[in-house]
Amino acid sequence: MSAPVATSPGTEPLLSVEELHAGYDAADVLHGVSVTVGMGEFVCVLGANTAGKSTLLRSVSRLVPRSRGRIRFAGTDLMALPSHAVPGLGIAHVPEGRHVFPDMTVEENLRLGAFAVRHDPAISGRFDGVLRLFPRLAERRRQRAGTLSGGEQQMVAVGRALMLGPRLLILDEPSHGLAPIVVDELHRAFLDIHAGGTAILLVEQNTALALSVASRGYVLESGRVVLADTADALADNPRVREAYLGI
Amino acid sequence: MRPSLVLAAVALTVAALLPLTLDPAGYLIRVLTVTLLFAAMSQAWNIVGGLANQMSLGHAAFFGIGAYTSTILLVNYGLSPWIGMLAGAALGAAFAALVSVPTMGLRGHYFALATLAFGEVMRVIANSWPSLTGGPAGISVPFAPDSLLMLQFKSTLPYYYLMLAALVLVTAVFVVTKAGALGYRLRAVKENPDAAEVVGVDTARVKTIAAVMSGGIMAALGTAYAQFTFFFDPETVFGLGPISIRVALIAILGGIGTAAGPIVGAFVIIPLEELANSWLSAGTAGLSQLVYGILLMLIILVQPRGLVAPVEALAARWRTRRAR
Amino acid sequence: MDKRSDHRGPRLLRPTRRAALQLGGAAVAMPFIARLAYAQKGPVNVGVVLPLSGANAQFGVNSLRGIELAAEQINKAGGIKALGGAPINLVVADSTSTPTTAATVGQRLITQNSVVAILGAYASSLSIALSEVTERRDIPLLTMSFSDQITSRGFKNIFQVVAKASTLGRAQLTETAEIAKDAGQTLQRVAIMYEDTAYGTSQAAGIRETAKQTGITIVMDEAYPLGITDVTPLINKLRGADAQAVFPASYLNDGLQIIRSMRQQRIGIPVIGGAGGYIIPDFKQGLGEFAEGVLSIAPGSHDLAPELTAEFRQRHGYFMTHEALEHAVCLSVLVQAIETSGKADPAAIRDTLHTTRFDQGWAKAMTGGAVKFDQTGLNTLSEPLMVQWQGDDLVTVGPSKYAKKKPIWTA
Amino acid sequence: MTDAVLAVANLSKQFGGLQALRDVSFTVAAGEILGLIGPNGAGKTTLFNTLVGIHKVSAGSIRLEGREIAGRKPHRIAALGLTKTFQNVALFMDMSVLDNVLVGALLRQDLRSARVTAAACLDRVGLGAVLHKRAGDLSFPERARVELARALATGPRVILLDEVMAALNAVEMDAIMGLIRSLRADGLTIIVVEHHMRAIMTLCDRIVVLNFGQKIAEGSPAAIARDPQVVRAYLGREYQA
Amino acid sequence: MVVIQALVDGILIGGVYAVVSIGLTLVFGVMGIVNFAQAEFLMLGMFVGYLAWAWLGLDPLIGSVIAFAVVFALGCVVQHTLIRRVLRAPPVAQIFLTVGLLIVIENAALLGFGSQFRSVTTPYQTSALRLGDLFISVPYLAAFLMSVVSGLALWLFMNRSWYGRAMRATAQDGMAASLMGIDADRMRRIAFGLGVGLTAFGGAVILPYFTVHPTVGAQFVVLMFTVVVLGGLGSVAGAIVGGQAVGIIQSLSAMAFPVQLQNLVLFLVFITVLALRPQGLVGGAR
Repeated sequence: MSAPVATSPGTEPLLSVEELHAGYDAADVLHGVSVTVGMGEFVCVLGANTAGKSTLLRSVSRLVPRSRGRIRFAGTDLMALPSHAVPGLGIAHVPEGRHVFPDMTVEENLRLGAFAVRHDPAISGRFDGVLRLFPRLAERRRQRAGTLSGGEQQMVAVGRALMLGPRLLILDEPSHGLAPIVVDELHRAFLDIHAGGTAILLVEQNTALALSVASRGYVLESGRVVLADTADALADNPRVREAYLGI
Repeated sequence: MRPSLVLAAVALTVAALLPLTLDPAGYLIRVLTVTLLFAAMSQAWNIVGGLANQMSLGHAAFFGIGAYTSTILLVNYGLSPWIGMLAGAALGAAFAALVSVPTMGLRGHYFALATLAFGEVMRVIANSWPSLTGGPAGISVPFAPDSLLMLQFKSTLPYYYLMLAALVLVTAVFVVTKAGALGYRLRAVKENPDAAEVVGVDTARVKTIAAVMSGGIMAALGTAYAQFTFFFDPETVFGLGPISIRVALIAILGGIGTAAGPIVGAFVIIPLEELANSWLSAGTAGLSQLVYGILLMLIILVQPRGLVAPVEALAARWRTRRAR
Repeated sequence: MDKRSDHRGPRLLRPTRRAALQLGGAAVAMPFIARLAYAQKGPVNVGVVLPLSGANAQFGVNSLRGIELAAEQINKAGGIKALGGAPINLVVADSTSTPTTAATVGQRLITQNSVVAILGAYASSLSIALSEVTERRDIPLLTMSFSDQITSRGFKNIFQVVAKASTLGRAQLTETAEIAKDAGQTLQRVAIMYEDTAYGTSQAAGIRETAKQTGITIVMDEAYPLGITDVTPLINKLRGADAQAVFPASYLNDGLQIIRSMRQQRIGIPVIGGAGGYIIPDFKQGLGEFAEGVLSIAPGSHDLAPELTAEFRQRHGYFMTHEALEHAVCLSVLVQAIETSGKADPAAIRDTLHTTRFDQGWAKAMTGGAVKFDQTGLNTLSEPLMVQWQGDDLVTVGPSKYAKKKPIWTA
Repeated sequence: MTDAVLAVANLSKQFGGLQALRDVSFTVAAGEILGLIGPNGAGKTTLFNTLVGIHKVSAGSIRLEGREIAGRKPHRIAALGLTKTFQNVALFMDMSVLDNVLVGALLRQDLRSARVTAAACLDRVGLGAVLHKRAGDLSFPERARVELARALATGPRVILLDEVMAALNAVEMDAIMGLIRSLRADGLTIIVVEHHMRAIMTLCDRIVVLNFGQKIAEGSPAAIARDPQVVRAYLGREYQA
Repeated sequence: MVVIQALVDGILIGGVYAVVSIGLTLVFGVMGIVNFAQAEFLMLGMFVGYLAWAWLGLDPLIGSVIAFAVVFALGCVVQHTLIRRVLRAPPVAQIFLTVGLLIVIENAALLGFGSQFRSVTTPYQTSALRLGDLFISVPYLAAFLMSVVSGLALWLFMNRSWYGRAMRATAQDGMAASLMGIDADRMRRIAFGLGVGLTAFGGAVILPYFTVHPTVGAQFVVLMFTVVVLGGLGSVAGAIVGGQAVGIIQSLSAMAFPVQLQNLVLFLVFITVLALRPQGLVGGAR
């Protein structure tokens, strides 16, 4: 199922994960997962709660203590890097559960997103862009992020990631636990971001929603990729419909 | 027969016979006696620190209460220290119950700091109440001829057996508690207090019971200590460094929550202190303590779960294998 | 300031560096040598238990220096003549600053090193705990701790070479009244402040009792916790107390803070310290010119016997502190007792100590030029001295028979 | 409903300024399986925690078999017959599987008989073979079963199951659902919180829907699936199909 | 008048308590470690300040900068070689590693510097400003002003610099911080260095009125914990409030109670705050 590694840089995918085994304590969570995200592509990963979706994303960001296999991003071997070196390459990761810095203001949160590129003069322009994308954050610029509602916190988390000016945006369960109307707003924003040329790797519990925005998807079960196809094909796949869409 | 029981029987036999080969008033037996005492104190701490997972840094409070109660009763009313020991244990247990009230809801570092403050409060009180405690000048147990009733001997040998008996007793209390219903409940509270409550464990009650047991025993040991050293001052029995931190440290280095931990810890720490002191203290001031401190850090870095942890792990593996 | 730093800082560090170099050899080998030597029936082992680490380390180190000086002198002069020139061998143990350790190391010296007597342990609580062991093992303990408890328990094996704390406290007040009277002032209102240690409280008790007897009013009587970090509340109280003189009993840090804060608030009344931190070289070093005129009671003073104490100053660069002096006296008296009894046997030594008047060696540096113990073990000849910082030195100014200079009363 | 085992009336819960539950009322009949659904953050777990006494009730009443239990501590409520399992599996990780369940059984029994009960409960949930394993070493599906066994061991009348099927595949889920039904057959009253719609729809007799701390609907699975408000708030447009 | 004097004294000394305690709370805030050896770094700072005075003739207020730098570097090393290894260990192991560190530093100082009490002499240490009946001790005032300056500098660093914000981020959510490209290990190193360095700075600043010796740390350790608990463990702003509270409580309580009981009063406040408001007086604000 794994795509052959392209030799010419023009055809190499932006992110390629090959034969990844990863885990935390004794047992592996992932057993040889291969996933690719092309330049500017919108890819989603589906699966049950403990299928290993987050572990896959966290492996890319080097947050998983044990992993073997290959992860390459735009020609760089990620396996050799510590987690704090990853954002500098242009990978922004919005973790599950938002993880905003609760005692900092919205503005401080957003600005910290640019830490890895802190000398980049484009930062202030990006800041304005984030506020345009999420006007609600402009109103709450000086408010402590910990006091925001869940949806607003998710906007902070996404906005913070955008401050990096990423080539790849990793989104882990962004609509988890949010009111539908907020979810809609977020997903519109994701489409905007994607339209701007940023590749997105999305993990989403809400399968229907994920398939409606992504162009391609993978289905993970018990740490293995069991399906990989276009979003439309997956939405029509009886197995997906039965297990994940509940239809 | 379980191997741990065999081991305990062998250790006890050795401990009972060992003094016969030693000078009954000598140095070695004194070191062993102090070691046994600290093992017992640590074991008492272990009931709260190990079973309930409440890191008390204020156990000196109970220890001092026991030492002062019996000695004050002896000095002022001529009461036998045995009676004083009971009175001290009762007071220590009552104080433990009192301390439990404000510290009940605290966890981890917060509990440690609150108990630390309680220990210091007792030290300040003992220091500032000379009419009762003799104040900072300390208090002496009146000199008396050898007498079991007055718990006073010229030789160290009887104290050795006293402390050995105390250690066996406290360890038995610990083992029985741990294996009993209370032990299961305490372990449950330690692992997850909310889950324990929801399946019917009265967490406040079991924690208080553990604290009261531990405090009462600690106070009784305070009396034993007073009768052994004959003189103490507030800093000696209520001290943060000499008592509170030391008993916790012994249990932690040995292995917190295990019956063997405090004993192993005491038999490592106290002789280590003595060796460092006797080899190095004559030369340069501070060297012996420096070496001691470095060794402490090394043990913690190499074996943060205590010296008996590797043995425990082996035993656990063996048990699982047999269970299959 | 430059001159001071050249003079003080580096020199204070020097002995320590030397000590650190010895660490490899002497420290490790000492117990071993001690045991070996005993087997040859040569040297007489004398135990020394002192707080060499912890809060009282400085005083323990000074005490050890005094003992070492006396031991060297004795050995250089041919050892103990009654034992065919047997040298003194010091077996030193660190009591740290905890009583339990003092007792345990005492036990060790007795059984492992067969010491004939023990010297120490500076702080009263350490000495008392240690004496519980020496008493039960019938080993003489010579101490310069001045707590009343030392000799009030009916022990047979303890010897206190200095006056008791209550005597010191009494003298602190009566001597001061004396000095004030000579300067034409009647002492009526005094202030006491003391750290809440055995030493501070017993000293204060002595002053308090004497004040009651002599009709002097105590207008402020305040204990403060050991290790106080801010003395201003005390000085604020003193300011409102309208005292003619203040009697602080404290170690160095609080003492310096008290004097400095008094100077800041321009409280100019005489300060009469209660030994402790007021009579060590660091007091002068810390206060400079502001030490001038500060009085203190002292159990002994180096200037009573300059011919004996000069060597200490030469060796260490500061005058022989009283604890160093008195510990040297302890050793010297012990050796004289061995000489008199003719054997290095603890019981014989004890009996000799109880019955003999010692007026040789370092005993001459004590008041009365000798040491004589009564049946409780108290040196009956020891009288408290009044000392005062004058110029760069601490000089004895009272009682008049011992005074080297006239006291200055600056009220 | 006269035979209500559990009756919740006007229950509110506030955390500081946050209104986590507002005026929630519902009843559960004896032997019923009630489903509780709603988006994350709707207050389902808060409701469970408030019912069993982990959170203090801000206002309202909770009656268990006619007895007011609001304001009581969790262990008292457990003793009266109401307990729950935990969403993220709150086992006593360092204890053996048997000992985990034993703690629950100790509520009503001495150590000796508790051990027997614990083993029986573990048998019941199909874990009779791993009694001596460390709970922390179990797989997620196994852990959920231990949670269930531990709750059963307390001898409850009403049991609240918080996402016990979260980590399960279809086969495992069917097994657990079978187990839940058999418990109901034994007379237990059960409330389940579950995200998995298929499970909820087939398992439950009735469903209560929460959103933003408020009850927005209540009724049979079929009725709930059609309820426009529920569809808008929770199920999303896809379920309209 | 007496009350005002006590209040002024309390505020001045409170500033000093705050600056010596900020480090403790900073280390806890960033790493969740209660550093029992914190007061030993105060002692080291005092020694560095003392040596700078004795050897170089520097006033301790200037020497305090050297004290900060030296102890900062030492702190980074300690963090890297020791503390880092117990970050994931049980709290008991963390506490007792720092207890071991306390013993080692204290006795290393005893070996290295000797047991003498040392103090500096400065021209201003016995002077005071006089405003009517009010005395303002110059060394206290100087220490207070230095504390305010260092507090401001810390505030600016934490709130206005990339590194400061990154450190706060690490404290609040280490995982999210590394997703921002922040090297959490490095931030912890800097935080520990900064924490002990500030304490050392505070130590040097009080030299004009305090004496240094190897066990001086013991005089401050319980005090520092009280300050930090009153302010809320981990809260830098809280340490400032806590320092002021302790200074004022000490100063005012001396008017109603014997000075001897001042620690008793503090401990009772300490226990009450822990039991009723474990998050400290300042609450959730960090």
